[in-house]
Amino acid sequence: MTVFEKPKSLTDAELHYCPGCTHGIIHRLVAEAIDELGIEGRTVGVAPVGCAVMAYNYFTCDMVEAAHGRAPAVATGLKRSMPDNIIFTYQGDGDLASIGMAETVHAATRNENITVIFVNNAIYGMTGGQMAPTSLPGQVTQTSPYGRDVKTAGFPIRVCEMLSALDGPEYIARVAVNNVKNVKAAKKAIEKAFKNQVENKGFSLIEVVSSCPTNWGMTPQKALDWVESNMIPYYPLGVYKDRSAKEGE
Amino acid sequence: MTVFEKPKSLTDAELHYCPGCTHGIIHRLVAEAIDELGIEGRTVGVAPVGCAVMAYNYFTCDMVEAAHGRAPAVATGLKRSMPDNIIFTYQGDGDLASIGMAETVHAATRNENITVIFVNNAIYGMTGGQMAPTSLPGQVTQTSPYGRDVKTAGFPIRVCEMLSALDGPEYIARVAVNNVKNVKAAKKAIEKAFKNQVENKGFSLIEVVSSCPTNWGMTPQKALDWVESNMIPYYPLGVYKDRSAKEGE
Amino acid sequence: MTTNILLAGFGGQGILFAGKFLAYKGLTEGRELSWLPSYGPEMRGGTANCSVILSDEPIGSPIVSAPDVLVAMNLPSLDKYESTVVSGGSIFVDSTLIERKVKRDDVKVFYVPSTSLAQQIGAPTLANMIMVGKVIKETGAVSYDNLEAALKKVVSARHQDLFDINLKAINTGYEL
Amino acid sequence: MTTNILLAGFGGQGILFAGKFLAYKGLTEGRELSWLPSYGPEMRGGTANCSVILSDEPIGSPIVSAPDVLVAMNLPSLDKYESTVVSGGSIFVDSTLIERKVKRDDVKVFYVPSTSLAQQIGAPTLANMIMVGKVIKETGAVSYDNLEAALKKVVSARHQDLFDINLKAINTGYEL
Amino acid sequence: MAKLTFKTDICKGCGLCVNACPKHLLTIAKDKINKKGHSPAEITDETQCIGCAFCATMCPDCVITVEK
Amino acid sequence: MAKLTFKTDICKGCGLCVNACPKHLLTIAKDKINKKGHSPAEITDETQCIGCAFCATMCPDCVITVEK
Amino acid sequence: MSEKVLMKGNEAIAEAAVRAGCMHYFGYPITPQTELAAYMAKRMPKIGGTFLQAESEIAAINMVYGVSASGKRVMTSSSSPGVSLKQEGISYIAGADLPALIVNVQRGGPGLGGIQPSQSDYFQATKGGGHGDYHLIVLTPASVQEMADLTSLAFDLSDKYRVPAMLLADGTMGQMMEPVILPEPHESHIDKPWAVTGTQMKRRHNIVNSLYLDPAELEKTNIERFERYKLIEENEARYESFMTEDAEIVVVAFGIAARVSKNAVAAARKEGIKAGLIRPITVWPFPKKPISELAEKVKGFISVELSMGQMIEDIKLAENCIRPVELCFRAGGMIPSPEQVLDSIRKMQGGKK
Amino acid sequence: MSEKVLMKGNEAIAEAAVRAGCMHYFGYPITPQTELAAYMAKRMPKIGGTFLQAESEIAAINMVYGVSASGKRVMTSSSSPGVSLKQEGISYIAGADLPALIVNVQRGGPGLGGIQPSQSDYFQATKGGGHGDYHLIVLTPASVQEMADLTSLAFDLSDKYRVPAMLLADGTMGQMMEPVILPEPHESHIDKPWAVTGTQMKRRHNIVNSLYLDPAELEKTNIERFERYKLIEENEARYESFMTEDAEIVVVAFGIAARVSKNAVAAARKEGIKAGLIRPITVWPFPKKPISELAEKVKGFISVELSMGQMIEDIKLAENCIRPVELCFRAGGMIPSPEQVLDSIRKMQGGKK
Ligand SMILES: Cc1ncc(C[n+]2csc(CCOP(=O)(O)OP(=O)(O)O)c2C)c(N)n1
Ligand SMILES: Cc1ncc(C[n+]2csc(CCOP(=O)(O)OP(=O)(O)O)c2C)c(N)n1
Ligand code: SF4
Ligand code: SF4
Ligand code: SF4
Ligand code: SF4
Ligand code: SF4
Ligand code: SF4
Ligand SMILES: [Mg+2]
Ligand SMILES: [Mg+2]
Repeated sequence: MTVFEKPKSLTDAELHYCPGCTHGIIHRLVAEAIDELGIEGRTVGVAPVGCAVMAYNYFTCDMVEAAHGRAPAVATGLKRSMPDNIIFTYQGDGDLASIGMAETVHAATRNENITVIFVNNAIYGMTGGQMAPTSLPGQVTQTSPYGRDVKTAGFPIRVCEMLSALDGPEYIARVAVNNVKNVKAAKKAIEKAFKNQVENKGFSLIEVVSSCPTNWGMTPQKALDWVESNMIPYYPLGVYKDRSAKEGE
Repeated sequence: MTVFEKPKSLTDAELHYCPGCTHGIIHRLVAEAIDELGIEGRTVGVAPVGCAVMAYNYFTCDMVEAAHGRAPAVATGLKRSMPDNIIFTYQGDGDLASIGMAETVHAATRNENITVIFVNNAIYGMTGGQMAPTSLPGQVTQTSPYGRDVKTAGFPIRVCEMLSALDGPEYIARVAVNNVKNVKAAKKAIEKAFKNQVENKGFSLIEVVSSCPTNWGMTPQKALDWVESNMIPYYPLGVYKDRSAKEGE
Repeated sequence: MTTNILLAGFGGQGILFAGKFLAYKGLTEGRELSWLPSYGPEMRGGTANCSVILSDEPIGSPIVSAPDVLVAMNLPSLDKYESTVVSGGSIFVDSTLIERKVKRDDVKVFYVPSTSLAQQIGAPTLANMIMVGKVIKETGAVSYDNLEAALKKVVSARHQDLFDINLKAINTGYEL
Repeated sequence: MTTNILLAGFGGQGILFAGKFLAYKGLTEGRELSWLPSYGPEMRGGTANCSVILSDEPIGSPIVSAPDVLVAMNLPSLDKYESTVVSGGSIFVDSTLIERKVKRDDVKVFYVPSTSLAQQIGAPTLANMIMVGKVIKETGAVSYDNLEAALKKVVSARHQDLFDINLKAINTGYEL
Repeated sequence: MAKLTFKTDICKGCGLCVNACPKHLLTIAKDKINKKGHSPAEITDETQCIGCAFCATMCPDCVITVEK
Repeated sequence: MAKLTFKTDICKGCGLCVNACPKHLLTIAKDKINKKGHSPAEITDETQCIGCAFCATMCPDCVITVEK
Repeated sequence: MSEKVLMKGNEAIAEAAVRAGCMHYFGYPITPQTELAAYMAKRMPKIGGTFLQAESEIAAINMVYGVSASGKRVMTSSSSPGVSLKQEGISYIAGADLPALIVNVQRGGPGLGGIQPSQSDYFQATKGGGHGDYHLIVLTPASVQEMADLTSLAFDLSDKYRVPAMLLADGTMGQMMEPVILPEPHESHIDKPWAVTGTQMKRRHNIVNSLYLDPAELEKTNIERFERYKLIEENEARYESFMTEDAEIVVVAFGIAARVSKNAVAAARKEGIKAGLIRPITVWPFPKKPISELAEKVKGFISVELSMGQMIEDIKLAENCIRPVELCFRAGGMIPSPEQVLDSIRKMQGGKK
Repeated sequence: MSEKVLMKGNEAIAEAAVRAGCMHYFGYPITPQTELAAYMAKRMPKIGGTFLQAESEIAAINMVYGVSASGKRVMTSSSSPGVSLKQEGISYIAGADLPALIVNVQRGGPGLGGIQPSQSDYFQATKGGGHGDYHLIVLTPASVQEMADLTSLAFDLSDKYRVPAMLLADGTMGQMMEPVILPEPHESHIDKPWAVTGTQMKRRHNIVNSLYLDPAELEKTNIERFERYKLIEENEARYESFMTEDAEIVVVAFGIAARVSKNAVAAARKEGIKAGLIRPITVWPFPKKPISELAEKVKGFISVELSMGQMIEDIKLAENCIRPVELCFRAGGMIPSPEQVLDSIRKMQGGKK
């Protein structure tokens, strides 16, 4: 009996990510959710601009490549024109929380019936390691060479906390993929985020705290350890909003 | 003895606003704050695109007219190049919470040392009464002719609540100008928002719940009554964040 | 025949509406026509004006810069446009609101106390339509027949209750 | 004299750094020069290459499409660029990583087991600099004198501890 | 008794001052019209005015100056 | 005993599987190199494998298939 | 055939779009095109279509991108500053070979400028305001009837060539009312096998994309696209010719400028001056042929524009700089009068430059 | 004079900007110009200047607007898609008559395109990618030395004329290293009485604005601005001329295309073909004069571009369509080889078109 294999919703293309980059794990979790719900044939994914830009090559469902930060708007267009399809976006922290902040907040407040996978690796991976809106205070990056100084560069944005203050969104949760336990919890959350859409519940966003060994300048495992010791304390895991659950109470 | 007169920081230009438009009251409160703090000579204001676009004609301090939604970015530029000057923006709900959402959130998270006056009249005044991000559920506007349907047009954004979830900002409060008592409270809050900047405390935003008799299709007084009966219940007045006060506790 | 009409006054006086009525009247007569408003930011006050051209031939520019017919509903409008009227043209003046006389003597002038007339007939906001009635009578820009068809189109479905009073106002002007 | 050099290999092999050293060497010699990397998204892996031109005259295009000197640090690079080398030019092959031989016979070929040599001298990441040493020796593209001055500039201030080992690697190549 | 001065020219007749006056002393002069086409506010009985400036506080156009 | 299959060609030698294995059965084969230039992961003693798939769960590149 | 109705230009676009099967509208308010969105806000909910006031022009154009990727007809509208904000999105749509309609009811610029009619976004529309090599099919209506007709045409051409189309109107065209016969409802019959409608497990996944990390591949897509552009240039250039048969002086103008110029040409003829008018209906592709043909026989051309002079460059390129091309312009929201145009005609008639 | 140092083009811009007294930098990361921001991130904090990674290109350009309004030198940099996003902001800066430097290190487009060098934003830069009538002073460096020198010049010209300047480079220029002599530190000595520095209660308030609701006034500001543009066209067009004295075939190219073309011209000369090169250093104002003068005596021109052909239009307009202008191009991030250019030269030499 097969205990574990590559999900069907991933193509055979080799991932272009760096060794140990957690984008690969997150891709797999998304594909597993699609498989589990049996929605591959009606799913359309939206790739961001960021390291995951070529995600369109990796999912077997139809894919659209969006402009930097605009995936929620593109997804809105797709969903409004095909309400029976399942639309997800896959976005980095620069994409979703910096240039795309307005699109994110407004898709959330509209409770747009889409699923957003938000990969928070506290850095701009693709462009070579600049400061992200989620880079930690003191974090050294290409554009914060003396460490992020919150006085001039501002405080990191906790996206889940902020979006949960809106009336709109259905489901907001933060997970991590730095160890087996967290990966399993992440899988559940991602599945729920897709299931919500199938059930027409509205906007679900899963923030996945992840790593960028290359631009953090660490080995893959060290990077996961840093997720545990530095990222998760600043970005506590958990469900931040679950409207239906509340209503059900 | 003069009990009440026009503040010195207002020019003699006649306001172009509609009869009974509360923009006039709010202008006056800003000018009073500038007078009170004696900062006219070093203040630079940033006008939005919205009914208040010509605010640059009304304040005696130096003024800059910003692109729609970008006042916080313009103010950031001004403040960074002239840290000893006092920089304020004056923005409508469309300007600040729709097209300018990213600039607002990021100026807030940077705790940019500026003062933001946010006029929430639940409508796009200047362009003739379209739905604003703050238009109430069911509110009839030019672009929600059957009443704002939260299912398709989304939920109103409560800006103070949302921004308060960020670590960055110093002071976030909501006031109204629909009656004498509220105007007096608004005045205090606006003064504090400027004083914070003088004391280098950082980002202060005052949301002023106000009216648009013209596009709401009401007499000026009816509009103020509607503020009381419909707006304030949805947008509760109060201080949402006051970091220094907290630290002081 | 081509009639170039310019209607001008304060915002709120129903200038655009009056123009629209003339346009719809032209439409029901199967004529060529154009209607062009001045437009601005929504803030109240200021002036409003509107160009209406009615013609039996295709219309070139929809902008009336040399009107055959000027309807002036306030003083600034008369001041601004009096000189632009073609020689031999007509000027309709709301004599309730405009105290001065037209200075030119190469044009026909009609002084209509439309604002007080409107109050008299119980339709204080319809000075504009009284003017329209007078314009129809004096210029023949559109015909008097079958006003109802045009009025029905221009009074929006939700306000058909206003139909009769508008008709009354037009007739008041026409019968002056 | 103008020498057009193309260095090519995997990302991570220090291709750009090797090119930079040659460029700085040219700078300290007061020569005209250009250095142009291939660049891509930051994701690891894939190929990296870099054009270096050293000349006594102003340089036109900084792109080396017909190299006088090719340094090939992996097989895909040799496959891709072997045919572009000018007749009479030189090809330097990392013979640890590339098993095949150069097919052309109108070029000088130098097989340098630089990756194993690098491991032997305790500088596993400096196969690139061993190659540089060999290139200097065989082509005279830059002179051997005063290597230190150039090396100081290219090894960043924070890593001057790496100075000696780099020098050693170059010399290892030079002395082969 | 307080003294009220109206910049009648720039009054827009919005009536907010009228509603704000706790003594009901203000009214819109329907029979007057200023050069901008508005009927301006005026005080009916200045002797009763307590100088609270509520009217001025609510006036969007800084029409009213209050002296005591 | 479980059966592990490695798509060695696409392994990037990141070592995340190595760390994930509760039984410490995995290692990076430093002496091997795949066509992408990476030293791939391999299992040292398959008999000890409990088939928990922790290794596969942490593998970003879906290199490992686990059968029981 | 439907009866004549009286509509604002902005509304005529909206209704024509609906009749062309466009069930999805995204926009952000801006003068002088608000009536278009207002019309859609009323109409779309009644027919099960989408009207969505986006959070910004940028969001709107990217929503358009999304709908178009799904194979449906879709549009957005704005005015000058808002269209500037859409430039990245437009470039993406062009780069992904998606059809779409973008309406620009132009106002005076630069910057916030003013809200009066203008044609000063001509360069932006025709030369590519966004980055990279691409073109839009740019249609310039000169009547409310054309606001409707060219909207239909724009959807058809855009679908046919997989090239985004722009309706480049000015504030006057948007605000004026004229009688209009609305086009009959018609849908596209063009197959869109590339659309991302879900694989339904029946085909390999479709990808809508404009990224090509291999420059040779990117070059190939560019060259292929320019071959389509060439076809469009050959087949889709449209214009109206008015009294040009024997003309010695040819005015070239579009939109409201053409309306004004027609008056001027008629007036010139009355004075015995042989004037004529070429009115481009498409400004990309620019109607080069009639202009280059006329160049052989006329004295010169006059470019009448509501700008500081932009189309004049295309006229010169079209007529191969054989004859003088004079500029007759107003800017910043002003509109030339027929007299001003007539003066330019007289001047050219009088002095040989 | 400072010594020669080896720098990447992107870094040379940054250092030259600092030396020109630019203490404020705002940008958003994008390849292939990231080194510029990285350099500023290190440098600015040390000298008390501002380095701020803005939340987006739009925020960055509007921050630039703010600093410039205060009278200080300021810059931003980006690459093609990011520059498209800045178009509204650029139009505002132009409309408010503010000086500023915008750097575009171009990559292939349209859309996300690729990250390899390109010159396909030529139209956007020179004709106005934003709305309304306006121009930027557009400088096109062809060496790392010029990346530095033209940065200095850009600040000076921009202050002098109150017209925003753009440095239009391509990825190659940004990424390559060459020896460079950095300009000496120098500040602007131009008075900015219009700046909003606070009235200090000593003067009437200054207003920085681009809104003119009265179209006549807006027209006036446009016409006044175009008078300044005319001065710039007369005085600031710059170019390099290489072997054109006796040339029969003149290649026109800028940036990396000019470097490649120089090789080709030299090679052509070796074959006995009288080739020459005009290298525009400013593309707005375009160096019309040398081209129109050469047109009298040459056989033809060849426009060498990293695009599908954009500058070619300006060449035709400059030489009044007197001689044939052929296009020699690569697109999408590809770069023409000297051989390709030489082939074009040979072809023109051989066949009289
Ligand atoms: C408009 C625009 N601005 C900037 C870029 C350059 N860019 C590409 S990816 C990226 C950020 C990537 O960071 P993130 O979203 O966090 O994704 P990651 O690579 O970390 O997964 C940027 C700024 C672009 N392509 N387009
Ligand atoms: C980029 C851009 N988009 C749209 C507009 C049109 N516009 C002008 S004001 C405005 C909204 C005004 O609403 P708000 O900000 O709420 O201010 P208010 O008028 O209600 O005070 C809009 C959309 C513009 N000028 N620029
Ligand atoms: S750069 Fe970082 S985020 Fe991008 S693929 Fe590499 S490790 Fe992953
Ligand atoms: S439209 Fe509304 S917000 Fe604007 S001036 Fe009039 S009342 Fe005030
Ligand atoms: S000051 Fe007070 S009492 Fe006097 S009129 Fe005003 S509101 Fe009334
Ligand atoms: S509140 Fe002011 S503007 Fe309004 S009526 Fe009273 S005095 Fe006049
Ligand atoms: S399945 Fe479990 S026990 Fe077996 S190798 Fe993988 S992690 Fe180790
Ligand atoms: S986790 Fe996967 S890619 Fe990494 S070493 Fe193990 S098998 Fe290889
Ligand atoms: Mg990231
Ligand atoms: Mg508002």
